[in-house]
Amino acid sequence: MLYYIGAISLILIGMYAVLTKKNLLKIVVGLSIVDSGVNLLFISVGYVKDATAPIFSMPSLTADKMVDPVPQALVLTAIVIGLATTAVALGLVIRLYDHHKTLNINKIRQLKW
Amino acid sequence: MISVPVILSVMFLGGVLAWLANRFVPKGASWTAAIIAAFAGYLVFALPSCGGEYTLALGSITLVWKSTNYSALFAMLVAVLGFLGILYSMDFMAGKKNLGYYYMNFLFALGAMLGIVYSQDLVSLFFFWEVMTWSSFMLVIYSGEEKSHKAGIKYFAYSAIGAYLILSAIVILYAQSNSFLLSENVKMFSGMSLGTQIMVISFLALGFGVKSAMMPLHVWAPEAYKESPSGFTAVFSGALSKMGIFGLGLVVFKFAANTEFFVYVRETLAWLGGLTAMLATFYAVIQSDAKKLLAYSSIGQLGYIIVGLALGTPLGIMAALFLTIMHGAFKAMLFMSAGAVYMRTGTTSLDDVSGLITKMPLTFLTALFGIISVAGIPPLGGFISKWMLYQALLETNHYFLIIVIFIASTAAFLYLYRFIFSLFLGQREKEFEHVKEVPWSMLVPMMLLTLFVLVAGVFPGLVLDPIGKAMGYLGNFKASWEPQVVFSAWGEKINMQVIAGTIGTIFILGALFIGFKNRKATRVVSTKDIHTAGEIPTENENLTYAVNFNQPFERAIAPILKWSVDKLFNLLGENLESTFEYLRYVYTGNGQTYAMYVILMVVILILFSGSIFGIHL
Amino acid sequence: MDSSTWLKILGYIITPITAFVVGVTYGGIVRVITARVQNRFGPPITQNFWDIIKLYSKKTAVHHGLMQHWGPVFAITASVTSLFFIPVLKDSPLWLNNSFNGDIIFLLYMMVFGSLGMALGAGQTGNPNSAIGVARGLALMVGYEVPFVLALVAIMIQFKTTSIAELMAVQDGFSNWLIFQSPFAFIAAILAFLGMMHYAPFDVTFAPAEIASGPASEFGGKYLALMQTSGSIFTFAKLVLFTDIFLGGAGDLVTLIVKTFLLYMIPVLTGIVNPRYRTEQAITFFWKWPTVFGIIAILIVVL
Amino acid sequence: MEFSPVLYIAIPLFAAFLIPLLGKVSKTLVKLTPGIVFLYLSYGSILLFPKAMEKPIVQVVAGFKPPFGISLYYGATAAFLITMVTIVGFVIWLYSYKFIIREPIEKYYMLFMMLITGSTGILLTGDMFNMFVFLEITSIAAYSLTAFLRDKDGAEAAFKYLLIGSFSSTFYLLSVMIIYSYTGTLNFADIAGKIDLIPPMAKGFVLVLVLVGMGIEAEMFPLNGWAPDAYSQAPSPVGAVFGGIVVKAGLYAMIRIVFLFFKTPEVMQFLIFMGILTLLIAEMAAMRQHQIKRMLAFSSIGQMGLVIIALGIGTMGSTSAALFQMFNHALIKSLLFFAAGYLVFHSGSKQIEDLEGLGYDKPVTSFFFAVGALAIIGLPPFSGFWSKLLILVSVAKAGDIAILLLILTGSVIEAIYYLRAVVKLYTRKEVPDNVRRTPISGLVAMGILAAIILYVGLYPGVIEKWLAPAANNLLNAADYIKAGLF
Repeated sequence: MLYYIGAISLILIGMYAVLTKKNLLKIVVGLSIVDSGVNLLFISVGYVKDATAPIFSMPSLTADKMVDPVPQALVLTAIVIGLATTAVALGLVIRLYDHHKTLNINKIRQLKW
Repeated sequence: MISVPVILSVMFLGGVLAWLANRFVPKGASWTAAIIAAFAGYLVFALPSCGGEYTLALGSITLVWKSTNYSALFAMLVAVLGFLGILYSMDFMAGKKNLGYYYMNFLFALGAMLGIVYSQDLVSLFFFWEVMTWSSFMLVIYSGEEKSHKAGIKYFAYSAIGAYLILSAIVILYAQSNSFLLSENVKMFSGMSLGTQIMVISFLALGFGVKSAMMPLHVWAPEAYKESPSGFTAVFSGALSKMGIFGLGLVVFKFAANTEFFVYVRETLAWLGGLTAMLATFYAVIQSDAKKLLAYSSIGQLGYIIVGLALGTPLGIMAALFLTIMHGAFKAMLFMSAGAVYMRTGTTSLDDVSGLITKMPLTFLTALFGIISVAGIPPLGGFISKWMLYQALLETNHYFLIIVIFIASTAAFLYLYRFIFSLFLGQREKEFEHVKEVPWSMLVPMMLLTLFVLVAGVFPGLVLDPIGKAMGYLGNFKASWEPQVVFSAWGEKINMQVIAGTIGTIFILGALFIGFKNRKATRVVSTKDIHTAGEIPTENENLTYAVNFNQPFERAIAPILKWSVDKLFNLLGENLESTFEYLRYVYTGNGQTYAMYVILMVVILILFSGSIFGIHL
Repeated sequence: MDSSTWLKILGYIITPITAFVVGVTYGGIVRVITARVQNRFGPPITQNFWDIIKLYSKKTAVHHGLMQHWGPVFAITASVTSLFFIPVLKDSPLWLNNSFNGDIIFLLYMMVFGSLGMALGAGQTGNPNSAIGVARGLALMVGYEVPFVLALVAIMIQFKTTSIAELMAVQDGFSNWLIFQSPFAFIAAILAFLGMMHYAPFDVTFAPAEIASGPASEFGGKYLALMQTSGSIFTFAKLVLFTDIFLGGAGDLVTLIVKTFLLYMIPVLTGIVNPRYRTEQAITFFWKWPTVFGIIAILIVVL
Repeated sequence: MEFSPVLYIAIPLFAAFLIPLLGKVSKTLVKLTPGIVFLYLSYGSILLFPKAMEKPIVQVVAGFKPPFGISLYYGATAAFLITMVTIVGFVIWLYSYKFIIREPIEKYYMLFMMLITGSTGILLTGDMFNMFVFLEITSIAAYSLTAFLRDKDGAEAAFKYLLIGSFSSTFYLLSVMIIYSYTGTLNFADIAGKIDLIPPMAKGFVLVLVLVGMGIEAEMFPLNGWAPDAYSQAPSPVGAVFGGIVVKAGLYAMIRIVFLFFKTPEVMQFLIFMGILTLLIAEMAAMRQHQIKRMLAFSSIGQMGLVIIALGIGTMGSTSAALFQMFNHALIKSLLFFAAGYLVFHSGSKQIEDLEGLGYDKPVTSFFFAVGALAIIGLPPFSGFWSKLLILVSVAKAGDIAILLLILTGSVIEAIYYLRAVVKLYTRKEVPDNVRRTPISGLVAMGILAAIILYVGLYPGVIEKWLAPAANNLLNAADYIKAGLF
């Protein structure tokens, strides 16, 4: 339960950052935090207390002592994707800073209407 | 074997061919178009007036084309006017740019009109309806001027509203009857619910009303007519706007006739038509541009036609259909003569042009016959239709409507006289000394139509024959006529032979008298040689009375003219459009705001998921 | 050819001549009456005849083009044709002419034919006064047509006919005259008639002092002669039409002349004592009380 | 070798990695590669399409049978949409051939191929998480392509897109997670069978998250703030990619999930409502635009609204009409973006005002724009007419006249602003002699699209006969489950 609360609060913190911070970098950080929150949440779904990795070659392991491996695999992928997104985002931030000489999102509003 | 698809493909492929011809041969487009139009016209007349059925399956939709007596009448109108319009255009448009474009769209419009009348299913009707709309739109914007574009957009916007109303009616019908076939829908219509019936009929009537420029949906017409090239305006007003009448005929007699509220439909339409006729005439009186004047006149005349249709008696329908044909002819004549003036003087402003009668006598003659016909003065074709209309109004006890119609038809003299006076009579200014008569290819269509209104006036039976058949398609209507005599339901008759004979004899006697009575001494003097209280007018003295010609009448009807639907709609449209501007506050350009929308959306959906999705969290 | 055909042909000749004579005489009488009211002696009654004969015999006749040349022809065509389609005397083959081949609606339009021709002729002269006169005349026409048509419609729907002959047939006996059967229609029609005759206060069209006789100003010689002829015939035709419709027609010429003369005096006497309306005033005049009377007439029939 | 659906993903992916390498050798090779890829994929479509129409082809990737392994589901709907993607992709490539002259072109084509990979992946996959992966591949490629021109507006648009797009993927991932935590499976077919295992509350969350997450991709109002910016700032062919491919894939994903898991009347009502909102607001906004590409973008959103309405009606007829409309819109909007691209290029300005007189100076390009405009308004004889007609018929059959009239209101607005733009093109004005010509490849690309649009407009049966199986496949959850699980 604790994991859930922790992960969800991470997500919320991240979203708060994204929505209220004016600095582009902070927004990107916020997005990353959201990402991490989701990933943690996903991991905790598959978590079983005191269990270990599902290695079938270990005969001592029974099914209830295994964590669900699928979320872990998925999260691994998700982390990679999150990383890629963050990289693109940061690249864009650099580009924006080059052009606008500012990181304030309120000032980067050339495109409206 | 002549069948509908052959005619349609001749028109549409011919359009493409004309466009191609323009690329390779100088003058190729006009000749190709004229030949195509003539050939298609021949095919239309050769097509048996009942039959030629053709079915085309397009996926889940089946299109059926067939010639009926009703469609044959309109098809002939389209074919003849189309051919004459193109013939007229040959020299009228000579030397202009984008002739391929012009003739292509012209032929497309003609093909689409033929498609409309031959359609036996609602989908192909709508299909061709839309093709007609855009091809005529293309011709309205032909000149490429800012003004024509404004007119074009307006035309298209109203047409789109009308077309979509028709479309809604069609799909509503389909939802009930599971068929697009006209006959099926007509058969099942009386079984549909009252709400459906009202909706379908009002949508269809409004939709077709837009095309036939029924008030208050007419506002597109004056500018669209004014801006389109005159060769096409003749067809536009003469034939294209009649497609609305074609549709209204179907609505009134095929659909509304089977409902309980038939009488309300008819009364509403009749009054709308009557008011259209009157108000449009008033507006025509105050116009100072020939084509705009004719445009309003056209709106008014279509009002008469709608009245006739809406009366629903044999005589009324006969009047409407007769006027449909006659209006096609005489409005084409008038637009063509206005176009001829435009070609030679470069303007259609009634304030600027004057005194062209000696320079363009045949054009004047066309205009003269045109206005006599529009005015409904015997013995030309306009009269007999007016007579039938009044008789029909009387026999159906429309006491006040007849007054409205009568005011309209009397006030029509004002603008008709203004039209012919300003262009052809009065003092001729120096700048028009060089003006010449238009070439034969423009005169031929005008003269042919002139001949037609004369013949149709004296022998209305010739035109009434196909009309009688067409009425048979609309319902079981019987009206009686002989080649030269028309009878009313009250037993009145009008004998055109006697009338034309009397008028002709006396006129000839009078003309002989005035021609031979001291012929030698009679001489022609210039229009500067006039009675001006002893003063001799100099060359530069402006004696033309043209600006604000109908001012006295304008003053009298000023309280009526104060209200303009056009302005109202414009205001409404502009205000509505400027409210769209508030969306600017939605799309702020700030990414964070957009993100906020996303979060808000989630929050709202979660909070209200109970009421929205029926899932209670 | 049998005798009825001959009779008909004779009718075609006699009717316009009679109309001409009567019309011109009326014109002369009007001049005398006007003069007496204005405390003058005035010309002799035959003066109008001499005027027209003089015009016919004159030689010079300038015109400004074909339309002016034919303008008077249009006018005479219209007046004579109208006359031929109006039953002049009841039940007399000599005077009925073509009246069974047309009806009121036809006449309404036929009457305009001449005005239009005249207007076209006047237009070609290039005289601005003529054009002004025409514009006024046409506007005025829209004015008086409203009460006139209202009155006619009231009558037509009352008797379910548009034929003048049938209307005459229902008016057998003095008390059946339509003037008594539908008085409001008569009032409306007679007020419209004031405008139709172009006497003051509705004489804006010709207003000699203002626009130099308007449309007629450029016509002279044979043209003016033909115009005046046509005008006289037309006056008579209109009077006969009114008599036929409202006063039960006439069985013999004397009755006809009495009735038409009395009828004629209404616009004439109104005209003498009235100043001139402006065009829009005239129009609004017609659209007020006469129209109300016309509507009342229709409502009476309907209700 | 027999063509298998996996190649739809594998070949573009392979090409995406190959292109940078080829770039070292020859630019021409780089340019040609995507064309070859698309030709090969179309060849595959020709082979597989008829089969898929009869019976869905389910391919197991990596040896595990469903529901354990990842499976590809090449059903009628997917086949239809993938064929559409192939056609559109091919013309976009053809158009890009001369249009994208800015270095580094190998990156452009690489990203383009990635985007195709992602989109076909979304359309093909039968696995929920796999869909997330493809979604992200598509998104990241799209972000980068938006900023491809390296100007400041492009970067801004891309950043907005990224910001909103991240939410999209986050929400989707969360929904995947919730579903997995209750059902323990990721295979669509399997989940659909076990959907009742999820308690209502969680189900509600999943629904909301999917609707919002995929709604962002499908440009549902008010989640579409990114779209006008991205469309208008990306290079024109990329605008076509967005309108023709990306959005369609996103919408497919949303609809597939909704139809499989949550096909309740309430949800359908909600879709209709959102569709109308999207349609009307987008059309109104489009009317007030001054930039041609922004106008096209808003119009694109509006068209998606129309499709969402039709899908929300949820009958056989409406769904096939929606698919037809998706197909038409993909082609027509691409045509419009292509033409607009060169018009903007020729006039040197993105403003509609500055297009004056181009119709006479650049007749062919302008002509194609006009054709596109007429087609998207839904005028015959172009293909847009039939899909709109079918949508309206299905709406009327569902008995909701109010919706019918609202759709038509949107259409009227659409007609007006499109014609305003067209008419602007044909306003007579002296245009300074412009030596730049629209290159042949661009014209051919537009010509192909225009020809298809006209052909389908005259013979709607060509497409229509495939619509019924495709719609059936989308609607019929039971069949999907049966086929998906063998």
